[in-house]
Amino acid sequence: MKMQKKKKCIAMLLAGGQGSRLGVLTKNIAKPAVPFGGKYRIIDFTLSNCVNSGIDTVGVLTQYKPMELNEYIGNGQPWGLDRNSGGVHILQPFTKIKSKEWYKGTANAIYQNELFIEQYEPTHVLVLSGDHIYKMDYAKMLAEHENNHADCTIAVIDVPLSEASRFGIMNTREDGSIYEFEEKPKEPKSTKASMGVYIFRWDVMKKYLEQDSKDENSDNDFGKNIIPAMLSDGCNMHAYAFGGYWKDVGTIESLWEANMDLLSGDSALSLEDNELKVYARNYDCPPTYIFEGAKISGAMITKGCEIKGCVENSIISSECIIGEGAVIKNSVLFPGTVVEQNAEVNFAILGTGVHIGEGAKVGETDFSAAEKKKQKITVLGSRFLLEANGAVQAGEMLEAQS
Amino acid sequence: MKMQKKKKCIAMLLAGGQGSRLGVLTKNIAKPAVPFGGKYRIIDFTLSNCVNSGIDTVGVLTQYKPMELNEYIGNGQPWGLDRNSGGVHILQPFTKIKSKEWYKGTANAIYQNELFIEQYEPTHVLVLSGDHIYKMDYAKMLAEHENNHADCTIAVIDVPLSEASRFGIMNTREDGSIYEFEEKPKEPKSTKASMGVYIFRWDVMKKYLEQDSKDENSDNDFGKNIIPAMLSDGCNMHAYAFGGYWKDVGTIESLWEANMDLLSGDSALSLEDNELKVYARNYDCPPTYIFEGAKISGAMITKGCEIKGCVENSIISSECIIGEGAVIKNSVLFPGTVVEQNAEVNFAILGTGVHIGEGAKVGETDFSAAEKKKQKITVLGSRFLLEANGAVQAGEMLEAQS
Amino acid sequence: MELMGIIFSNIYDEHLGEVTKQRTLASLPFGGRYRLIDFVLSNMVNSEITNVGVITKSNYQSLMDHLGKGKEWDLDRKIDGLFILPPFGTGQKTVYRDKIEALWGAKRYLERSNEEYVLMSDSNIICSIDYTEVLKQHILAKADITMVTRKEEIKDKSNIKGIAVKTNTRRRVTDVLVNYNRPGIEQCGMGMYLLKRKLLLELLEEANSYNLLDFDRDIIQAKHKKLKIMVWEHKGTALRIDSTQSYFEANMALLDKEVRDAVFRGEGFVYTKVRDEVPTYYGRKSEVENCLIADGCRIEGRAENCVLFRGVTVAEGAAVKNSILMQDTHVGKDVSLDYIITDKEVEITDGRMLMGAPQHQIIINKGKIV
Amino acid sequence: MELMGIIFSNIYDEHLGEVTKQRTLASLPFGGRYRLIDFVLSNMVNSEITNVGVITKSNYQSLMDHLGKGKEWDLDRKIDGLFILPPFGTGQKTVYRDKIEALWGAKRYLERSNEEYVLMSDSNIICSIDYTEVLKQHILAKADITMVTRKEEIKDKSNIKGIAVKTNTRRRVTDVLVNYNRPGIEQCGMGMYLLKRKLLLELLEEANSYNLLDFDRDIIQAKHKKLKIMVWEHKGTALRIDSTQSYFEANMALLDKEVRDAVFRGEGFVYTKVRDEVPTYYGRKSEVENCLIADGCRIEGRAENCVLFRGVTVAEGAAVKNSILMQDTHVGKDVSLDYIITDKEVEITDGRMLMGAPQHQIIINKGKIV
Repeated sequence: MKMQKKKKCIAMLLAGGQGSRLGVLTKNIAKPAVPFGGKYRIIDFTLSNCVNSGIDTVGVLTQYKPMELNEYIGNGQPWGLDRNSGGVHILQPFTKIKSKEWYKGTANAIYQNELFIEQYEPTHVLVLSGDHIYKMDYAKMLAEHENNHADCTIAVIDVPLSEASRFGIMNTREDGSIYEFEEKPKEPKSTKASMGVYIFRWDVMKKYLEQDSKDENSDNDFGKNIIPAMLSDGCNMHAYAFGGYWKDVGTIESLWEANMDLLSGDSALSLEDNELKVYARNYDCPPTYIFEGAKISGAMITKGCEIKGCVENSIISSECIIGEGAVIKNSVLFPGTVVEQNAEVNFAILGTGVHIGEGAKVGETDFSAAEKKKQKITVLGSRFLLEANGAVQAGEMLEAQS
Repeated sequence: MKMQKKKKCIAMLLAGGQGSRLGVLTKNIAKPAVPFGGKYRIIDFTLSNCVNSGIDTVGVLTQYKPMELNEYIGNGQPWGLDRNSGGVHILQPFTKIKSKEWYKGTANAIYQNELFIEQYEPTHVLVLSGDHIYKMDYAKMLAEHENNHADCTIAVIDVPLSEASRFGIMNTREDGSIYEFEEKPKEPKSTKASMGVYIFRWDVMKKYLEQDSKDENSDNDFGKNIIPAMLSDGCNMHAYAFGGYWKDVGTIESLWEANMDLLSGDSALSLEDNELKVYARNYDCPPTYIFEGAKISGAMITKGCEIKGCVENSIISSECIIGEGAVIKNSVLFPGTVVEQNAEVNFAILGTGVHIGEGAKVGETDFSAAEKKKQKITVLGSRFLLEANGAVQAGEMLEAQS
Repeated sequence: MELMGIIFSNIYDEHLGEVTKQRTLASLPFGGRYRLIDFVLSNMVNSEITNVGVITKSNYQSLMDHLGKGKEWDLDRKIDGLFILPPFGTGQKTVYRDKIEALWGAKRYLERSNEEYVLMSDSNIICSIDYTEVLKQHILAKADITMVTRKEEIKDKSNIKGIAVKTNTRRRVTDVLVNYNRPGIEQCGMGMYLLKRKLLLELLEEANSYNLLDFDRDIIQAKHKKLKIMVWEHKGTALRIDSTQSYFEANMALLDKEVRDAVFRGEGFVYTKVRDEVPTYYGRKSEVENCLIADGCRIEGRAENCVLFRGVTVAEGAAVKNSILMQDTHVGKDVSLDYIITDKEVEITDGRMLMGAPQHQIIINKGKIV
Repeated sequence: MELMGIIFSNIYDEHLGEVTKQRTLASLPFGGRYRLIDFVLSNMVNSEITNVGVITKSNYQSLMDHLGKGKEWDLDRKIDGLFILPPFGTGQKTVYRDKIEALWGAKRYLERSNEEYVLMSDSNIICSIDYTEVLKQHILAKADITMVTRKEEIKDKSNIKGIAVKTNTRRRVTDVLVNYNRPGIEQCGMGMYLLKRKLLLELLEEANSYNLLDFDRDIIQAKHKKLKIMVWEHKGTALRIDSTQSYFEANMALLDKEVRDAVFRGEGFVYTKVRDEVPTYYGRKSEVENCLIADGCRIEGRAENCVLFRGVTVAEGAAVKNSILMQDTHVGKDVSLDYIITDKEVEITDGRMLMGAPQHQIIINKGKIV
């Protein structure tokens, strides 16, 4: 009664983070479900990477506000992951025989789902985070992992030496094998930062997960416990150098920047590139209509919008309405946002369904002054209502009254 | 950004019971996932009823050993429930803002998933149990519910007066409206037993769930709390009389009986009837092969089996192997069971992957003696290995060594 | 489960000329991201119809590509779903000539279906209709056939085989005019009929034995006294596409908010094939006004009064006016276009200037480089 | 993602007579619950091929019904999946005559696919093959074309257009014999070819410009010196169906456990359309020996040396021997059958006696009441 086919490599996507640094944006939804780039959610990038790399079995580990994420992922059809054998599965904690356990660290989350993994008898397990924006062909990494006969391969990206102390740094030998891992070192010895993308041989991983689960002092975390344990045991661990665009969007600043990166003519994250296409759940709405008198410049606007005002250097998600005389600059609008006429928005992220009343002002709207220095990002949580002629100061973060 | 279409009626299936009365059979799987009738699982009947009644949105509430049940339900494709809008969804407990709550009573399980229900804006909610065997067109019940403008309609079945005190009994007026509900009454006033099938108007149900959630003394149970509260408030509640086959398979005895009912020439539960077809997940295996010398009489055998021995008045699930000279009588074999040559099995339920060695005996195998009186059912848990010439006494329940 | 759908994908192809040379009318691109069939198919899905047969005749590869496995319409179902019915269905040796023969080819499919009623529709009318309402009236009126109609102004140049009806005050059809051409406002048929599946099969059986072909003439007109044929009048917006001119005008009509709202925000979503396009990018120097713009475009130049389909690019210095640019049209630098319809994958090279007229748009065929 | 599949559904139809009159060879029922195409399609799916085109010619309604949306083969995919390729694909006006023309009609599909290699196969051979192994050898040997072969005994009565090859010790084809008929054991082609998609397109382009039709003769034979054509020998069981007699024998071969294990328990599951049948019921008086029995049957009588498809009933007192009863055949009381093949939905009325012979089975056509 075997239900599943054997798979060479399956992916386990850690989507459980509370994402508290994104503040009001993750008040009701898990971080991976946060909108990005006009028509995507953050998790679309990782899921699409899997599909584009030929990985058709993905376990999504989640326990924090999974409702909208679950709904968004649904049966996996948007990513072609609605498979009879394999496909995408949401893995929430469940009742064991005696204990009722929530996920502890990242390693524990995977360990609790050992049975899920076992049924596919995978040779390798790819461990991913659900909060990074990047396009990557994991198949190439897997090929290198296999060529090296590695127990574990960790994807790394070159960061400026000045920033290296913010990351987990891999110190490697000439052949790419890792001899040391330092979490946020004060004096980094290399600039190879871990991207949070790991490929493990499943038999090896399983052994370390079991061992780790018995250690009561462990945080049950890959970075803090599993990787160091494997290194100290002399496992064959390699770094895989990734050269493309990669961004952790765990903070408001970085989320805003990653959105703006899409507008810089030659973003390293080429969405249009069909080689590694990014899939997203599709919502059925008509094309966008641009009224007479509208002014749009350097903007990305997706479908279902109606634009009468001025949009500059901004990302507009689906079904937004921008009234006559309204001005949106340097901002990111999540789906269903309405900006009434003559309202002004600058350096802001407006959550899903935010409504900005007529003539209201969000952020530094003395536009000429704002151009001169980098502005703080203003954030309004989903369904926030700003009354007509109201104002929100630059850098504020407000949530809707419930 | 509405993701879902509005639905007139959605179903919430309570699949969470620990099913401890089924003993070793539910050691590793939830009760609704227990095999039945050769190629089904218990839950197939309820899921198929939904589909056959035009209900395409089903939430399955589960927390106890959901792994195999989750895998079995998968994307809902076997029941045609792999829908873009609606479909089947497994609903496990999740982390709320501050508390981490497991489901308490049946009402609490539904209450915790209020948001899931709300997104479909249903007029009615059908509440079902996952451990009953019956074929029913809920559309007829819904039509009556609507005609009566009822707040709640409860399906009832006529039971012999002598047995009525084992059930929840509905006392009704002539027009079918309920004036009293008695849980297992000592002196039953009617023979209308609740089948655990309820249709509620969602707005009314919601009100009572919210109210109930605030009552700390409540068991948060439909039968114990919600129904009595509604009755005492004078809600419009009706009984819907169901005339077909219905069986609660919560005990070993009743599970065995329900299986045997399939073999009685004119079972009220006509599986072959295409009107209300029962769907099940399909496992790809070849047709069954019957060897020369095999003797089969009054048996149901599904695909993938190889039969050399004798099978009488029994249900054989897929991929079972019955060796030469082996005798199976009055028994139910779950999938993948092997009975080696000359072994004998009588009045037994053999779990998934059980292996009975050569010449071994399970249950009362003095067949002529066994015919005379009703036998106790012998049960072997999944993957139980009985060595050659071993014996298991009638009525024993054993589990595999792990 | 009461109502099933039948869609004719090829009727009227010949009236559309170049744009239906390599595709069925049903798969003609429309409104920036749709094909004509999306509207009737979405109406059916939104009316809880889950069993739809699409009758094809020729050139249906593009239609099959568009419909795929029916996923976007939630019709990739285990039970029922979407069925493409190829020609030569029921033992036919030649392709059908008219609607009755087309339905005859789908006889086996009709017989095997379980629904009590059938809603048949052409695919050349853009509107939003809730067929459950039509069914309700049909049952209430105890009608044999209910036809969906709309008060329309008939122009004398109308080149389509139309059907117009007169009714009594209770909406029963009392007279039927086929190929009606006299100018004026009439209750015109919208090519949508609702009737019992069994009745349809009986009518087909009878028509077949007399070798009759034309559903409107040989059934609706010939039998309107014997059968109780009722009218369900659609009072909302509807765009009928029966010529290149009306195709152009229907697209342009979408630039009007009222029409858009009537068509797109009606009884439910309009579903179409998902292309997974990126959002449209508007360059620093772009100037866009009064345009309907799909995802996946890249606009660096000027666009005015246009419908731009998915994946269109307009380079710097280009000016596109009063035009319809289908999927993946590339407009080069300093190009000037006015009253142009480009089919899919057309490339207009740098500096070209093409001008049609309000009553005579220039059509550039699929894949051409101009 | 390296390998795509092409299946020919209609090749050799004419050799099977009555049973392929209303269906393609690919949709011929086989082995109790399968259609012939299930075997090659499952081999492809089990070899991680996720993009399969099925080339059709005529009578393909039953094939479309069987394949549906491809769900059972996990090929109802958003990206790639199963594609039914109707005739008249690439601007053709007539249906194709032979394999090269058939492939020419699928040219657009081949061009749009992304896989580097194509595995083409007929659908008339039952076997279990892992095509990734064929691909591995193909790449290792730097072959232009790899053909799957098997040592077979050629009988002089063989009525199929076969292909046999001679190879050198390194398995390179050195001679090609088309329509080979001389008795003896030869390395025979199994109608499966693996080559680069781009090479296939080039070969088609060339063959088309010379108006060549026959893949075996005009490409494999004609070019075996110029191209490096390698052989991948399948050493396991294979059942070739090229006549009514071989169809009967192949079904009967499944009564042998070794053959069953080779065919069904090979590289992976054999997938087929799910019918949601109930388990088979064996009555109190049933006697069944040496039979392969699908789900959904109801057996009250006697069956010996038979293959019974889904939904077959055998009434009390009936005795069925050495027969193949396809789906939903009903055998009445006291009927006696020997060496009979019934097509789908046949009814044998009470008391009938029908007898064929080992070398001449009687075929009862679909839906007949005898």
